[in-house]
Amino acid sequence: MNFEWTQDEEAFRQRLRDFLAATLPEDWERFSQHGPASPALTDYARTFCGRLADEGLLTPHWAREIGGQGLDPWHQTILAEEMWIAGEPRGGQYMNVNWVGPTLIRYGSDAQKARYLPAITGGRALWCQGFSEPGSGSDLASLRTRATRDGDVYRVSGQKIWTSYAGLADTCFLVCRTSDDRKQGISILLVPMDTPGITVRQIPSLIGEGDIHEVFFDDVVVPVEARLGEEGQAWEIIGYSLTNERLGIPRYALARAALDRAVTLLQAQGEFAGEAVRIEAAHAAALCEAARMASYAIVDRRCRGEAIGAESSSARFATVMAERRVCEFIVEYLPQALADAHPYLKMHHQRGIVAGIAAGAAEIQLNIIASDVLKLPREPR
Amino acid sequence: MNFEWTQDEEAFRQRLRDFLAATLPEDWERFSQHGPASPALTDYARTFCGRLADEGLLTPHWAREIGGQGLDPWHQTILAEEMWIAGEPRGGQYMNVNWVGPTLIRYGSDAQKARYLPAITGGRALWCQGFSEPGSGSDLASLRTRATRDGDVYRVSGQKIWTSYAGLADTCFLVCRTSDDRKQGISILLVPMDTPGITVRQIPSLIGEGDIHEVFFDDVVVPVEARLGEEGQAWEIIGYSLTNERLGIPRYALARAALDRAVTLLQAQGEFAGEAVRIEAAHAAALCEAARMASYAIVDRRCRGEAIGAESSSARFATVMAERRVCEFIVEYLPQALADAHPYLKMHHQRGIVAGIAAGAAEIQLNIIASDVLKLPREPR
Amino acid sequence: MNLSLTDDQIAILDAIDTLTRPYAGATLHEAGFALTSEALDRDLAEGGFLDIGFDPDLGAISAALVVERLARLPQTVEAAASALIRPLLGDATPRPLCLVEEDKTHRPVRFLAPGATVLLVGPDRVRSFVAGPEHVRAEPEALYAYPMGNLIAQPDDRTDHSVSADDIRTRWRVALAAEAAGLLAAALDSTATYVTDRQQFGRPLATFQALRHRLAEAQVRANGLYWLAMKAASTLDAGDAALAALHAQESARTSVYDFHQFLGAMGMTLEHPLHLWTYRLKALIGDLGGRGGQALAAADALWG
Amino acid sequence: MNLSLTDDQIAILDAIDTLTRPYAGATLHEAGFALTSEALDRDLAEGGFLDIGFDPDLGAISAALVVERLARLPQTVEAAASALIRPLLGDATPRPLCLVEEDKTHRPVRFLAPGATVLLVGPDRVRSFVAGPEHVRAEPEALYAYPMGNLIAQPDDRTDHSVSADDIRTRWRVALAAEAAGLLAAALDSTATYVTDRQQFGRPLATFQALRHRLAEAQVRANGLYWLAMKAASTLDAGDAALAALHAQESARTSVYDFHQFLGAMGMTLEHPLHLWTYRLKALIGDLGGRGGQALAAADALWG
Repeated sequence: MNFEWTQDEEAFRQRLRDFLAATLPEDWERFSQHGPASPALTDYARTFCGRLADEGLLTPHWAREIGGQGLDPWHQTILAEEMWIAGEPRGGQYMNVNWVGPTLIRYGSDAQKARYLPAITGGRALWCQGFSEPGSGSDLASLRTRATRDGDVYRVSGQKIWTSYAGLADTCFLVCRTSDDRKQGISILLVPMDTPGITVRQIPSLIGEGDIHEVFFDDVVVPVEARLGEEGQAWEIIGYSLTNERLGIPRYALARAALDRAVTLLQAQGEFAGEAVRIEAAHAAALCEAARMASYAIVDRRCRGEAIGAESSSARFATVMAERRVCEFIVEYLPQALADAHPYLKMHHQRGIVAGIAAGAAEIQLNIIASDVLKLPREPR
Repeated sequence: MNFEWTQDEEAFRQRLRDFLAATLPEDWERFSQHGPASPALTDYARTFCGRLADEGLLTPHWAREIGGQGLDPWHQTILAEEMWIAGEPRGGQYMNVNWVGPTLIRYGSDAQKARYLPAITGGRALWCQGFSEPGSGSDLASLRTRATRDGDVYRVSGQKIWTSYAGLADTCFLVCRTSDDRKQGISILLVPMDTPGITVRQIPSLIGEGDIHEVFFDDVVVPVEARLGEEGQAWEIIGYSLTNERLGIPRYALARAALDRAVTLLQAQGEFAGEAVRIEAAHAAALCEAARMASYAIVDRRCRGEAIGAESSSARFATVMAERRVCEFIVEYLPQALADAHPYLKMHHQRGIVAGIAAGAAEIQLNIIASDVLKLPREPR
Repeated sequence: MNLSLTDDQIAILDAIDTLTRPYAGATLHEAGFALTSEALDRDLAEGGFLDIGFDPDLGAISAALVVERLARLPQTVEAAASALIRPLLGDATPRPLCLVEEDKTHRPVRFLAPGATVLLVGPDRVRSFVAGPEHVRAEPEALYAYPMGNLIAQPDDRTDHSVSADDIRTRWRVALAAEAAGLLAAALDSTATYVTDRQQFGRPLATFQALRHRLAEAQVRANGLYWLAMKAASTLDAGDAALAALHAQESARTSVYDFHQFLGAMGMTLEHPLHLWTYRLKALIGDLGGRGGQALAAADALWG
Repeated sequence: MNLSLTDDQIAILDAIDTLTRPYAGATLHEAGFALTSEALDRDLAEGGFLDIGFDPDLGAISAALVVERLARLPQTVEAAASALIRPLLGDATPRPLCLVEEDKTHRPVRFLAPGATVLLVGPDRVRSFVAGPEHVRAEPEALYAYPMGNLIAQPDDRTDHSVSADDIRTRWRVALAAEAAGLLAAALDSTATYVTDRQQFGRPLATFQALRHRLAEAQVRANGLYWLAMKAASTLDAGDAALAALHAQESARTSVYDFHQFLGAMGMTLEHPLHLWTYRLKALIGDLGGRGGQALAAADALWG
């Protein structure tokens, strides 16, 4: 066991920090608080990701033959940490490089790869994820948006909800029902958002401008060639995507950064002297570092080529605990952080409260841990 | 709303304290740490309860016509608090006056009342409660100890477990199966413990000497007249008993007393100065007082003659939270309290860890609160 | 001991229920993050409901009952400080009354706007002034469901109050606990309704045991908080008040997270009213030093 | 970064598993509350497993792996202090090594018996002596599943150690975290097995969601604790050590209650081995000022 970063890893992190310092605009923190899905940040992300691509820093963790540099999962982790700590200047494009791209590479047709990958690797694409529906959140298999085969096309009708980035995305990674079988009856279509019959409504939210939407599909015509993989293969493909997404956002890193920032502010105000505030801060730090190490243990297994299973749920839940505790610390000791004066901390709070909900609710992670890590017999259904 | 004790209530509490001070032996605290089921305390309890009876303090909350003084539930609460804080010198007899007696009065035949009540009101009886079985704890309705009717008698075979006081009790309040119907097939028999065919084995425990047992019934002959109520009435009778038992032990009072004792010791050692220890003590006190007030709200409803339903589960769970926090406080800041030097605190710890398990597990209380206080739809079975 | 409401208290709460009924079912579609109502504020003030604490026969306990009940509404009204602390200052004190710790003036202040009374509570002294436009910068984007303002300046001329700062803090804690009790009850109620209606995996969310248990624990906390708050309002004892406020802040912390969690993504929207109660609870968590502050005050009062 | 075990570490742990296999399945019927084994202690000492920390190539990280693994056994052996702290004192130090805070000598001490080395750790100095019968009163009835003794006297002649008290405390925290990690893992494993076998309401207890979630959270804590402990053993950084020990004590506190709760009345008996791990965890919760002590040390190290 060696818990030190290698020289190469240190250098990679420094290179990212230098790049961020040289590239991000002066007013970045105030600007970024509107959230990764805001029009302003989405627009800026095209510039930023283009520069990242020029530097070879957009998809360095992809294999060489698909436009990456084949860097190992430690480098991918360092990249994700530095971007997320910086307020995710890649905006919604982080999804592209974390899981949309890899999923297309694994399951896409040659035509799909040719159509979509260059925009992703060039930093110009923005995808949205058409998963949740009004009647199915954690229970994805109950989704009802219907894609009916009609010759060479599908006709899609139904509704998605909580869809991040939908207002500005160019393409939707749409999960829909092609037969009545619960899990084997769902398929994925790659649908341009300007297809007639798609309507997007933004939902006013607690978590940032333009972040969540309803998307209505009214007899939307999608060619069969836009299907990713086979009919009924969605469950498998999503499983692959989620495994990547679960490790995609190193929330522990931003939580720890926000905690350190909060402590620095409290110190400057002379409010970090009492035992109570110091103890609470330490508890939050312990959970951040526990989540970091649990996540690193998964990264290490990926480096060794081992299958990543339920243990990623354990790391995910550890991260939820850390985010929660940091949010609580800041609410209690630095309440002004949720106001205008501290955009970075406000940004953290808005993103932090999502930790237990996005990408598989915390309760689902606990179910997985119980069944697949602790090997407890399953609940009756 | 008036949160002050009346003069009469204050005087009653003072009378109890004076009685305890005058009656309990010098070495009581060291003596009582062996637990209310220990042979020494069981023996002493006969003397103590006899004196309580002489003073009219054993069953003052019972109706006048059955040997009590008809004092209201506030007095019953004060009595329970003072006894429990003192280390329960009534030993297992607290069960008699809290629920065995009242249950006999409500459901017993004249012969049963004549046989059992005088010993209870005289402070000489010791009952044990034959409820749990190896295969049925919280799920009482699954019990399998069988009472087979054979003319004028039942023949009882089966096994009980976790039975408090069984080693020294004179009578068992035995729940057994008289037909296969899950809840309507169980009945109560009042069984002298010296009946041939009963074997008792003490289980070595964490919580005090002689506290828990296995009881084996091997073709034990019990006359039909020993049945309490009708065949199949046990479920109703137990419901009545548990309602009384749930309020029977004011654990919040001992928890708070132990907390105060621990703080006093820490102060004497100069270890109650830092913020950390003071904050933890205050959290524990808040939970004790929340549990106290939740319990008092139930007592108040009883005084007004209102039905006590699921709210008693809320008070019970509040008490579990309080006990837990006090135990944790003491383990963390006064670890010597679990050793020989501090018998009162050791006694508290041994009894405190039972709070969430005895008389209906904490999880069962949460189920009841969810269904019957919050009115949430029930879990599927 | 007698925990029943008196006839007066029953009459007051009935009157409040009648007065506020039109507000209870507010639709949120056009509401901002901090839902207020000038009409409700005026009706309550004119009905004398915020002055009950001035009446020695009714006292702080009745005022606390009013505060708790009003906190259950979706609309927020500055009631807690007015009902429980204004009686120590005099009924000529303009509302809203904004409580500010003397050394925490850099924090956003609930209800702070021109015309409000700012009460500066220091370790040993209590001063006040009526805020003018030059003292206030509105904070419309703060993530709290109260109207908030920043105190950017203070006049030289502030009124010294000959009241004990400790008494003010005790009542502040009572006010906080009573308000939190109502907020917590309303948030719990709103969450319980949602999970009863919301189906996942073919059954209501409310039938999942893990969620049931966490909501049941919130009920235990809300119930305990109600009683601790009322007891503290009745005794006005420093220890009772600190324990009640501690239980309020700790319960807010543990429950708010769960409530939003159980609403899933719906809990992230402004279309469901839950945030109106939970984000107010968040705003109360940091008052008077947070849980550590209440706990230390309680320890001082209980054990010296 | 590379979190794989080295070949040496794999070999050491395999050897320990082989050596301890006969002990792992101990029956408890005749065991006392604190289950010990002189034979196991001797085998481990003779095998050099408690001296691994003296080897600079293996270091504290390998010693911590040994401590974690041994803590999973039902029998307790004084391994944590010997393996992790003795390397700072010299290999002539008699075992067991008993750690005592200089101002907490009134607390029962784990493994204290005549012949043991008592290490008195003060704010700025570290002293030791070998206990004689006149210094010790056994504490057979203490509710901890370690053999405990009271320090009733000290010799005038104590050895001063020229080591930094801070370094000792850092290693103490690493030792505590590594031992707690093994205890927590074993207790979790024991509980998971019980609830899988135990039927209530016609199905295994383990199928009830509320219990599943609480055990899953314990798994998350145990996993995090393992990695924090190993990282701290590797870096021997004061902040890492304090965070690991804080997570150990906090996780012990939250998990111990639940584990006994899920065993129901069986968790109150001495016939099930659960208490062997949980009551040892309880004994670790108060070390070095408890969670507050670790948290303050962590805050000092992290933020000054």
